[in-house]
Amino acid sequence: MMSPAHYLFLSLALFLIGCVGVVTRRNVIVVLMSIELILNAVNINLVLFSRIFGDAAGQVFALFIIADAAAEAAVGLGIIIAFFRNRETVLADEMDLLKW
Amino acid sequence: MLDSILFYFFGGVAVIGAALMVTRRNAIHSAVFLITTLLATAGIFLQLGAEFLFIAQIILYVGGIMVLFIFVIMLVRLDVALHHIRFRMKSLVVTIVIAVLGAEAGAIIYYARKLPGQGLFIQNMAPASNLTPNSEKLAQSLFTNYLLPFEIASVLLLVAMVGAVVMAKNKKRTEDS
Amino acid sequence: MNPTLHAILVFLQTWWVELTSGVVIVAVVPLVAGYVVLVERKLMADMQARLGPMRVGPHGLLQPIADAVKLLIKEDIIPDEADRLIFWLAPVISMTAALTSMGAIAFGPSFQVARDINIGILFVLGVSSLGFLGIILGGWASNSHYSIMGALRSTAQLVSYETAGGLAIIAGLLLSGTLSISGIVAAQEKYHVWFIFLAPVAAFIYLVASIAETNRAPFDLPEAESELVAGYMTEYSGFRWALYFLGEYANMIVVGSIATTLFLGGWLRPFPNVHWLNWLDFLPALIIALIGVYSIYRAGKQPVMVQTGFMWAVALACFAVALIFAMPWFVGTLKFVIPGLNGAFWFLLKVSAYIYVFMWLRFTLPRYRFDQLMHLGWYILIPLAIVNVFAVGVAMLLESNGVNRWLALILTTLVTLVFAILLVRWHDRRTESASTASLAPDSYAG
Amino acid sequence: MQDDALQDNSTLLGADELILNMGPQHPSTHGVLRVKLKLDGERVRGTECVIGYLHRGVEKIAENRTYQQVAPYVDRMDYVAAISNGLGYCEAVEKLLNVEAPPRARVIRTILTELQRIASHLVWLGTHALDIGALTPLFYCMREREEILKIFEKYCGARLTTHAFRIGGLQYEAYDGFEKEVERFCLDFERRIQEYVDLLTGNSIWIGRTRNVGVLNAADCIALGASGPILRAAGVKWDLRKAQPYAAYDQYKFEIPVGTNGDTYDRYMVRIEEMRQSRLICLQAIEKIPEGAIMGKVGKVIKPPAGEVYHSIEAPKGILGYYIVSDASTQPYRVRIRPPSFINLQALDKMVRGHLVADVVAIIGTLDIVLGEVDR
Repeated sequence: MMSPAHYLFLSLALFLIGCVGVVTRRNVIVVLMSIELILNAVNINLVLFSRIFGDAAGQVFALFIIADAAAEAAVGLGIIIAFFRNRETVLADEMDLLKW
Repeated sequence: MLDSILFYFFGGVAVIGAALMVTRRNAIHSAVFLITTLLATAGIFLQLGAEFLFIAQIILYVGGIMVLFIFVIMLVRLDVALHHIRFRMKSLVVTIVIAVLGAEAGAIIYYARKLPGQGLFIQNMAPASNLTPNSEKLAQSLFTNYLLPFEIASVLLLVAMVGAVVMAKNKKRTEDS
Repeated sequence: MNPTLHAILVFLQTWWVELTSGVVIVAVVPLVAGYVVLVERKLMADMQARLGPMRVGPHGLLQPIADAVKLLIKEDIIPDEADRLIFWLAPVISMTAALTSMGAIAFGPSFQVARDINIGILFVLGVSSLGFLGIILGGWASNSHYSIMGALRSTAQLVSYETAGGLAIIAGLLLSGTLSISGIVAAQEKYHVWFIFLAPVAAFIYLVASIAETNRAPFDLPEAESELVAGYMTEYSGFRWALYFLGEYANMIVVGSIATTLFLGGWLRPFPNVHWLNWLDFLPALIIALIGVYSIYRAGKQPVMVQTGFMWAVALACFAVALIFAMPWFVGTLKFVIPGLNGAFWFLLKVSAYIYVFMWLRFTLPRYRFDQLMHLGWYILIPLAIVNVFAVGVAMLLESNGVNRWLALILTTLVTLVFAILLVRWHDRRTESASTASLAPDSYAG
Repeated sequence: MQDDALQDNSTLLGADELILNMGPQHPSTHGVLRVKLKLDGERVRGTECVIGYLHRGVEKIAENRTYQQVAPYVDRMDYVAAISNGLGYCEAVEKLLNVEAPPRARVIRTILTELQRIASHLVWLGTHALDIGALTPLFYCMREREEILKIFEKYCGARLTTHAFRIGGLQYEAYDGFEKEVERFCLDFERRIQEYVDLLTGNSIWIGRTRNVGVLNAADCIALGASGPILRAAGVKWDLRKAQPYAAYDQYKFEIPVGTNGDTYDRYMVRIEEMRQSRLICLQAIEKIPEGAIMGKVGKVIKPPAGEVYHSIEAPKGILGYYIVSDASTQPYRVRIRPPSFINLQALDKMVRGHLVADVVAIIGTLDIVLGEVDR
């Protein structure tokens, strides 16, 4: 039987990799994907705690996070498409106007 | 035995996939590796007895969200943008900071495990049968205790959908057709 | 004893059914898919007044093997500008998804890999829908306009029709009250009726949606050969192409299995609870034996010695299989196999019938255009499926309040059908006005 | 290095147009037509036809051959309707020579040409249905065409590029049982047409794919010089068999089917009806084939007087015209051919603008082009 700490380490690793992705990548789409990875790492923790306590609440929240991730992806990608149409770029540091 | 083999397999795939996801230059490759990671995580969910989340992860994350990502990457044709990606000093610093913070968190988990009675993490897992049948348990919880969040989540999705449509709609095209 | 060896033995002891089922699926499905192709070609030839494959083996029976060999030894071309990693990965994803999703399908009461998974039908749906990642990635990686247009069409089509198909499945799940595959079949046994009779509209929607999901005519736009050459497969050749092809046919078997499980009673024989029809249990052995008799009858009429011999061989094989089916009835110790064998027979028969409908439609109907396809999906099937879910829910509510089940179902189905007719009428009027509006004259060409 | 059409910098998003090269190696451009499509998503914003992949220079070859030697070459233009090509050429030279084929020859020519029209329309129907995704009609059409080709084969020995007619009449007498076979085919054919109609005409997918697709109204048709079923589907009752009767068409009763909208569906209906009418013409013609010679008074060496002639016939695909200039030698000074496919193909751009990619193949199919004739 794996101890909970194993899962926590895994989740931590994914979370950190996701953080690195968010801060180092310039491509907004990859940044968004890294955020998905972070959310996913959180999900592992939630499911693990749900298992530890034998209660479905953790899984319910993981489900909410998936829904939230879907919403975020949809809106985020919508913004990216709109932006790409106007500026022909998806690089974060070229998105330097407050208004276009 | 089988449990730990599965854990190390899925965990390894997830971490390697995530690392590749962050380091690949081609966004489509990133997406593919993220899919790998997500599938491996789904395997972890299954191992933790969360069957419904396992399949929700596959259907929603991989079948839904990631397809959306791939779709957008295909549409915006990134190869023009890909040429000038380089690792910058600033992000190296940030990465080091993140690594330090991560090491700290890892140490906390590690030592909490070492010291008996000192934390949550040494607590043993409840028997897996507590959560079976999984989808029924989950539904019970979702539609009784968490009905309001559930409805709010659905409203959130609706708003996101409308927002995405409004954002992505091409005004030029709607005029002439 | 060596502890590792012991662990392996224990592992094998606990998992042997699942392991053998898995191996059988992986080993047999490609072969079956090949023969489904042959059957399709033969049926198509029959409907088109020609003979179809006749050269390789008697009546072309070895054609799939010849095709496989040809595809294996063909040059494997990767276009220069293609993204090699993804180009390599995409067909594998397609094939793997189709094969994996078969793991949860119950081909009989005991033949199932993921037996105790209580989300079986969702697993099949979810994993088989991963196959279109292979399509979209393959289309993108080929770096060709035809491919990417095929991939885009495919994505849009799958997203829209999976919605409709999923909603149709929900109607069936409402009736069965469980997500587990054996649970669904058990529910149909309990209801004494297949769900296709309880939820005909849902079954119809699922039929249409499943044709669209497997990219079959008349919804084969992603690979419409007369428009996009081969759609997302345009740049593929040799064995990669074969993987796509196998994935597609395996997918057909998967959707056929879902429909069979959910609407056609799974492995139950017709009228499973009518006891004076119990003789139907002998039918599998009988039917196979009859095929053998027919082969002997035909053997005399073959023009060539080889073919006569082959017919005899077929007949003997049929008798052998029939004997396997019949033996448990005479040997008491083997009695426990009967439900499994008969279940597999009925299940595969129903799946074949379902796939036959696919083929029949393909030979008969022209292809939809993309906008028509989208309209059909979004304006007709999805609203209809949503209304149908409500209708089935209302019917179940009525039933639990004491209304006769059949009365409730007929009433709600009628309401759904009226809605469907109104929907189609409205849609027709809408497209008519739209098409006349788009006919505004524009300037001369050139 | 590469074709510039393949190197466009278009994206699927954004203002740029996507350029899609259709052909010359494409399953449904009916040969080696290449169409460059400018696309906005799947919507066609413009087209450019690139032709000439099958150019053999029939007109130039004709200048270096004797009049008789030219006849087999014209068969190779519209190889789906070789007999019609031959008829046009022979009649043009006869006009130049000022001789007429004897009545028996004219009637047999009419029968064979009408059979050829049916065969050509059958090829069109099969391939058109295949373009739109109906697999089965092709094989039914080929089955019936086979009957016609068998008649041709029995008559002149060739099936596709028949060279059935000679200048001044016919070389071969109708074989024994010719009438019987034609009659049997014609009587059977009505039932066969009904099969295609059952498969396609009322099919809502077929209607959806063809109605209001590729509309070309009467004014456009005339402006672009489109002829044949395309013109008639737009409602113009113009058929050279009635307007300027040639061969023996003035002796037979038949209707000219016309459409109303000029869309793909109307063209389909017009061609189906034309097959029925051709069948009626054949039935009328075999009733009494006049006795007599089959060859007019034409010498072994054809040396027409100096001058020029234009003769046009109603080929299955439209008006096929031959303009021949003679310098009183044994070889034509100039032969200019007005190929219906080539001229009808001009309408493609006008017809496909604003439609989807899937409609492009439907429209190319409905134009009924043969690239041998477009490129000559």
